[in-house]
Amino acid sequence: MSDSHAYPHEPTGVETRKLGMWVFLSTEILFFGTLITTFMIFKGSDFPGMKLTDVYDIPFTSISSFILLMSSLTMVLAHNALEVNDQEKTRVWLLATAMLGAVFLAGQIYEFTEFYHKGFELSTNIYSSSFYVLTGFHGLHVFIGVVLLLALWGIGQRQKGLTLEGGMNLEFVALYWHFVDIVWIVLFTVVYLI
Amino acid sequence: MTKIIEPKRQSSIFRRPSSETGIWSWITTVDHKKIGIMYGYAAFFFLLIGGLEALVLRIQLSQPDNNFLTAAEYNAMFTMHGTTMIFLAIMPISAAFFNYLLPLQIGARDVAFPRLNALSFWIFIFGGAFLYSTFIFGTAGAPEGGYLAEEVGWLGSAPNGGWFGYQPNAGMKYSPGTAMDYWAIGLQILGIASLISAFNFITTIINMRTEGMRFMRMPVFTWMTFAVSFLLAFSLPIIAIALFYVTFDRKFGTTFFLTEGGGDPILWQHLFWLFGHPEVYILILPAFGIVSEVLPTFSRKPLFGYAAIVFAGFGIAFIGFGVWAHHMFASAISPVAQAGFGLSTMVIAVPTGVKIFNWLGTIWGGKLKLNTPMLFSLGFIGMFLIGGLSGVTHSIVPADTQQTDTYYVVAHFHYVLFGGALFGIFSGLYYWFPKVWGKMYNESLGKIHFWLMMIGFNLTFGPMHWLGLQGQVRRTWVYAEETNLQFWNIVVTVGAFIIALSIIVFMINWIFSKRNGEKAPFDPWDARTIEWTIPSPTPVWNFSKAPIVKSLDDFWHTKYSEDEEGRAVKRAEADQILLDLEEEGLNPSEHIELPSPSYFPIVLASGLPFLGYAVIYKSIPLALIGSILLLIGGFGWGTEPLEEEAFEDSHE
Amino acid sequence: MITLYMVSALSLIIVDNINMLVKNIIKLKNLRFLALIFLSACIENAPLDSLSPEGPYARSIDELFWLTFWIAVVIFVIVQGALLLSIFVFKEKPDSPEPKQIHGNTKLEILWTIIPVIILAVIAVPTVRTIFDLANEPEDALKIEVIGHQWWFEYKYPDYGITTANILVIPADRPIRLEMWSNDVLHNYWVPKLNGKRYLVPGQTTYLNLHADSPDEFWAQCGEYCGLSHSKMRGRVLSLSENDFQLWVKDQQRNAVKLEDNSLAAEGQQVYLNAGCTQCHVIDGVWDVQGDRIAPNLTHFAIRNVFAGAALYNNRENLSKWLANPAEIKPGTFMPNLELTEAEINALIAYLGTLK
Amino acid sequence: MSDSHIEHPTPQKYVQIAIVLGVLTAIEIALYYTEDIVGVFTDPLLIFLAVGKFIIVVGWFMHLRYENKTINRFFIGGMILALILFTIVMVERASANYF
Ligand code: HEA
Ligand code: HEA
Ligand code: HEC
Ligand code: CUA
Ligand SMILES: [Cu+2]
Repeated sequence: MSDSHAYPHEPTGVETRKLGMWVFLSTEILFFGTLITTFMIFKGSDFPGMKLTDVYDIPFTSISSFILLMSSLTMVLAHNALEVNDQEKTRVWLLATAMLGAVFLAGQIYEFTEFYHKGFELSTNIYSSSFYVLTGFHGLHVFIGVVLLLALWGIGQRQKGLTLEGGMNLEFVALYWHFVDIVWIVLFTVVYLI
Repeated sequence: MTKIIEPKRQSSIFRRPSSETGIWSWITTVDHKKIGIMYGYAAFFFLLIGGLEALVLRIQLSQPDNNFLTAAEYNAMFTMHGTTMIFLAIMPISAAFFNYLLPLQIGARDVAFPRLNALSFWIFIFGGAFLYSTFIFGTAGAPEGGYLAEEVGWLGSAPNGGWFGYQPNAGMKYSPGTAMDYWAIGLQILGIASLISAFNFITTIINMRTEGMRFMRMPVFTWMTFAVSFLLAFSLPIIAIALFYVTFDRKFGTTFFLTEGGGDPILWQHLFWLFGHPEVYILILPAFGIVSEVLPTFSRKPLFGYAAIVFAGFGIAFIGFGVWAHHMFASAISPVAQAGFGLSTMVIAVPTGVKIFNWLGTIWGGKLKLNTPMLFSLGFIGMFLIGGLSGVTHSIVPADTQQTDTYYVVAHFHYVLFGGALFGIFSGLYYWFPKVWGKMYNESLGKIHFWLMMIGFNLTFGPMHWLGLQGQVRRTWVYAEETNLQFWNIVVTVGAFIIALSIIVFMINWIFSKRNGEKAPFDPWDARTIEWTIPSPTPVWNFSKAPIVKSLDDFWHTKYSEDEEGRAVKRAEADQILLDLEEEGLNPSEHIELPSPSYFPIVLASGLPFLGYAVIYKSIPLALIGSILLLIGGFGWGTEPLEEEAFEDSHE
Repeated sequence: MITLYMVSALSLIIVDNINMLVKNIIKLKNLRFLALIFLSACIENAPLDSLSPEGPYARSIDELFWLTFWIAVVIFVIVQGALLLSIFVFKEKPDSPEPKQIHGNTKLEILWTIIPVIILAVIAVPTVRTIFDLANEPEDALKIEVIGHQWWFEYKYPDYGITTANILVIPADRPIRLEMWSNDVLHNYWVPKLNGKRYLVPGQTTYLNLHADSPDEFWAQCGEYCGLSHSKMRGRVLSLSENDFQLWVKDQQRNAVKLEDNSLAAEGQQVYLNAGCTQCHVIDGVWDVQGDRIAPNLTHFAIRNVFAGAALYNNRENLSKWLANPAEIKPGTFMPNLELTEAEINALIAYLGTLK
Repeated sequence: MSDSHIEHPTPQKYVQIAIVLGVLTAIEIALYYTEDIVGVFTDPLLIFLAVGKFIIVVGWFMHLRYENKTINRFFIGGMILALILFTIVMVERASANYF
């Protein structure tokens, strides 16, 4: 934190915030790991009642998965643009990322309501509970990500523009966003396809 | 050339707090030392509460078929006792040590993220308060369809599912009311606090070390902080999710752990102990660190096998992740799993043994100064040894099926938790007392404390081994007269009161010495690590200029060289060096800025209990209040200018 | 100071282990009768003692325990001895020289890593073997189902069509295979003198083997915390000679007879039928129902010497207390206070006494 | 700040990577619909593909490939730890009633 002091810091040469973010993401693995484990255990059980496959709409989910995947591209492009200090492009790509994220979220909300109307409610049975909690937890992450992206975009609109240093910087948010994306890569396979 | 220690102030949307003394300076502080001290006091307060709960338990158990407490009250008391001791006493006391000492030991001015540090402290406070508010707001009762002869009363309206809240007993059907919700959400909040500080300490250790402070030159206490932070970072997420499930089960009708809907109660055991076992090493490793600092200092010898001790610490942390099911030997797991976990549990004895032997190697051939911190450290070795060995008898699976859920286990874990963790903590409290307060504690009172505690402790927990083997099952509100357990139970109860007495002695010593103790020199113990190179009490700015570390035990080597036999010889210039250090420490020559205090950590943290209540009472307004507090906190935090950038613009 | 330390450590060892030590020394010499004389206070009167096995399963555990215990004692004596010795020898004295600055010793390091590994390997072998021995299903074992309820154990004998509660009756000197599950929360079945514990889990079956050497009565206790009256969830195991066991089986298979006379007991039967007891309880032959009920089967209540999860002895006084207000005795219990009058209670007791 | 001395891929490169990711996703979905033909290999293949995508995003988009080794160790360590622990839990739960 004391970047500007004569005081020594960062013996590893990694920016402290970025390091903190990576540490955070490493623990996120355990968060999602626990959720996925639970989901898999229950998915493999043979409890009577409505199954996941009764409600799934794979084409729909495939499209929204693809959208989230592409938001990772726009994110990395924003990062790239900022590295060459192209503020204009950075903002465009940031906004694009946020929008793609929002579309994904909208898709998830739609999917949830659809399932709900088919009688697949949170407390219907163990399949529905573990499904909603797992994908909902991921959705929450996406939501936070969208808010962060929009905030960044807002800061970018201000005079000084964005930098790659200090505070809540773009790299910080980008890491988070990509992480949310890779989690979905796993979830899409584990939850829907297998 | 004057000292300028000023928190920077500049315009922002909210006015920055500026008090430097008084209550506001504490509430808004981001100084790791103040935070450490607050952690310490809060945790000690909870230790007393947890201890009082234990005394109440002991009174109930001093006679067979006693009716001092009702069943509901008894169950609430042992649950709160265990939960308090582990989550609100020992863990935060360790956090107090980490906070205060970590930056000092690695030569930093503060932790990596000072405001986050304040945040985790306040979350801890609000989490603790939230959990304890169950005594006022919580409700508990008989399981659905069951009957009670009398009202539950306030004492019984606390969580009552045991500190590991086994499902489905802790579910809504068998533990109706809100008490267990307070438990699940309270632990959730406390977990957030610990998780945040874990990130903070990991980054601090990796990235805030002063020049020359290579990894293999770090004090062992710092190493153990590092290991503990890893354990926290990787184990807390698991319990967080598991507690989510519990809350969902209890509040929103899901059935993760309930067989009715296809759930699995044993899964909860896995998830809990996946966290719970690393947790016990979270509790003991700080004490290992403290002991590894105290022994060399008072033996006037370097730590024997520094590298071995460090690697053993990480070995314990790592293997500690792979043994969780030893808490489930009698549970519904297969013999294959029993054998596997039995073996992995035994393996833990090896790195722990390495530590013990190296400590013995440290004192062997030394010149032992048996003052209070040293006594506690030596007592620690002796008592932890007993606890560790009974732990190994647990790992013999068939034998454990006799021991599990009896007082034999209670004896084991109090020997490691009290005889281990708490003895280590007391050792540290005495050892660093002069550094924190600039006063010396009273040695005679300290020794009285030690001996009283040693005797009381063994009277309390020693006979429990025997009681357990004789069939006293844990968590029993009453035991039958025919089981013939009364004699040793009375001894245990007496022992517990002796412990209470010893703690009173400790408190008297603390209060008295802090006020009237002798003034402490800045290196009262002729110590080895760099936190002793700064004045006592530690100045706000820690180091007046960044120390440069040239070796392990750097401070010692500035003071001493070795003669041809390898014996320590004081350097001629040692006294002068000390004088210079003191002079420079008190009157820094360089311009120093410190992170500015902030309101937002406490504001942000205060939102969490509201969200907790909102879930319990399914109340939208409370949720709104909570979210608004979070938003204000977060927004203010985000827009509060970052010290250094803003500072550069405005000052230089 | 040192002496104090040593005294306290010593007294600790003594306090901790005296009973075990003495007992074991005696055991080593195989002088069990001596043990009975000297330590009768400890052994005879502790019905849940896990150190006096009365069957092969418990005995194999016991042997394993003592093996590790002695190894632990040796380690304890060596390490604690080294600790006390070094305190004693190296305590600061006015003339102590400055110590040599020794940083470590790789050979020692290796040594004290290897030795514990070897010790543990020695313990590991019998441990693993015993784990599997205990888990194996014994041949021609008698199968009994154990069902945990808050707060009593129910037993079913599928081979004989018997349902009973609180007292598990088994033939002596014959392996028993318990198949266990729970009806509500986790419980933990423990008969210390016959075997270790095993959980009863809702939705999953667990197994436990028992084997009693000779006819005797043993105590059982629920180990796992299972709610308000966990501590009163106790039990008994009665091992009978093969002959007695067969008699008991015959007896249990008999239904109760409906009383048609004018006795107090018959009055009690009327109370039983009308006060609501039948909602939960079954007395075969008097009020037959299909399927399970949530409360203990009372058909042969009178020959059980304990009731209500073995928390109470089966006598007049206890029964009237129980019937007057069950929750007073077992907080949280599912048996309601049915507001019975004294007369009704007396009649019920008389009736229950006929259920032989 | 610190890693700027290492060459990062160009935008073109990123787009190419994204195309690869898209194709892999398409294969995944195709596999889902051809489960009858591919048979027992479907699930392992799906997992394999997901892992591949995972590595690509972490390695390139998150620049883990170019990161300091402390970070690498931390993240990968967490990953491996989680995998081991959760595999044990799953196997144990799946087999509890059989062994
Ligand atoms: C500070 C906390 C702490 C520590 C450090 C330990 C350390 C150990 N624990 Fe303990 N344990 C608890 C806290 C702790 N435990 C708690 C709180 C519970 C109960 C939870 C609950 O149910 O509420 C528990 C319960 C518990 C159980 C479950 C009991 C049951 O419920 O049935 C087991 C089973 O294996 C166990 C084993 C061990 C082992 C093998 C160690 C080892 O790490 C010990 C290693 C140390 C030594 C062995 C001594 C030194 C070594 C030598 C001198 C070398 C030579 C030795 C040999 C060759 C043997 N512990
Ligand atoms: C670090 C943790 C820790 C510590 C320090 C202690 C300390 C003590 N514990 Fe501990 N205990 C646990 C952790 C701990 N315990 C856990 C995890 C459980 C399991 C819970 C469960 O089953 O869920 C447990 C369970 C447990 C039981 C078993 C309950 C049961 O199963 O039914 C018992 C019974 O005797 C007991 C007793 C004691 C006693 C007498 C102390 C004493 O050492 C306490 C000494 C402290 C004091 C006596 C405080 C001093 C107070 C004063 C001096 C009063 C002054 C006050 C003011 C001025 C305000 N504890
Ligand atoms: C709502 C259910 C319910 C009703 C009605 C009920 N009981 Fe019970 N009864 C129980 C349960 C449950 C237990 C076991 C309690 C325990 O041991 O924890 C029990 C235990 C008993 C026992 C002890 C049995 C044993 O072997 O341990 C007796 C005797 C008994 N009840 C008699 C009666 C009589 C007589 C009535 C009617 C006047 C009655 N019960 C009505 C639920 C009921
Ligand atoms: Cu059943 Cu305790
Ligand atoms: Cu453990």
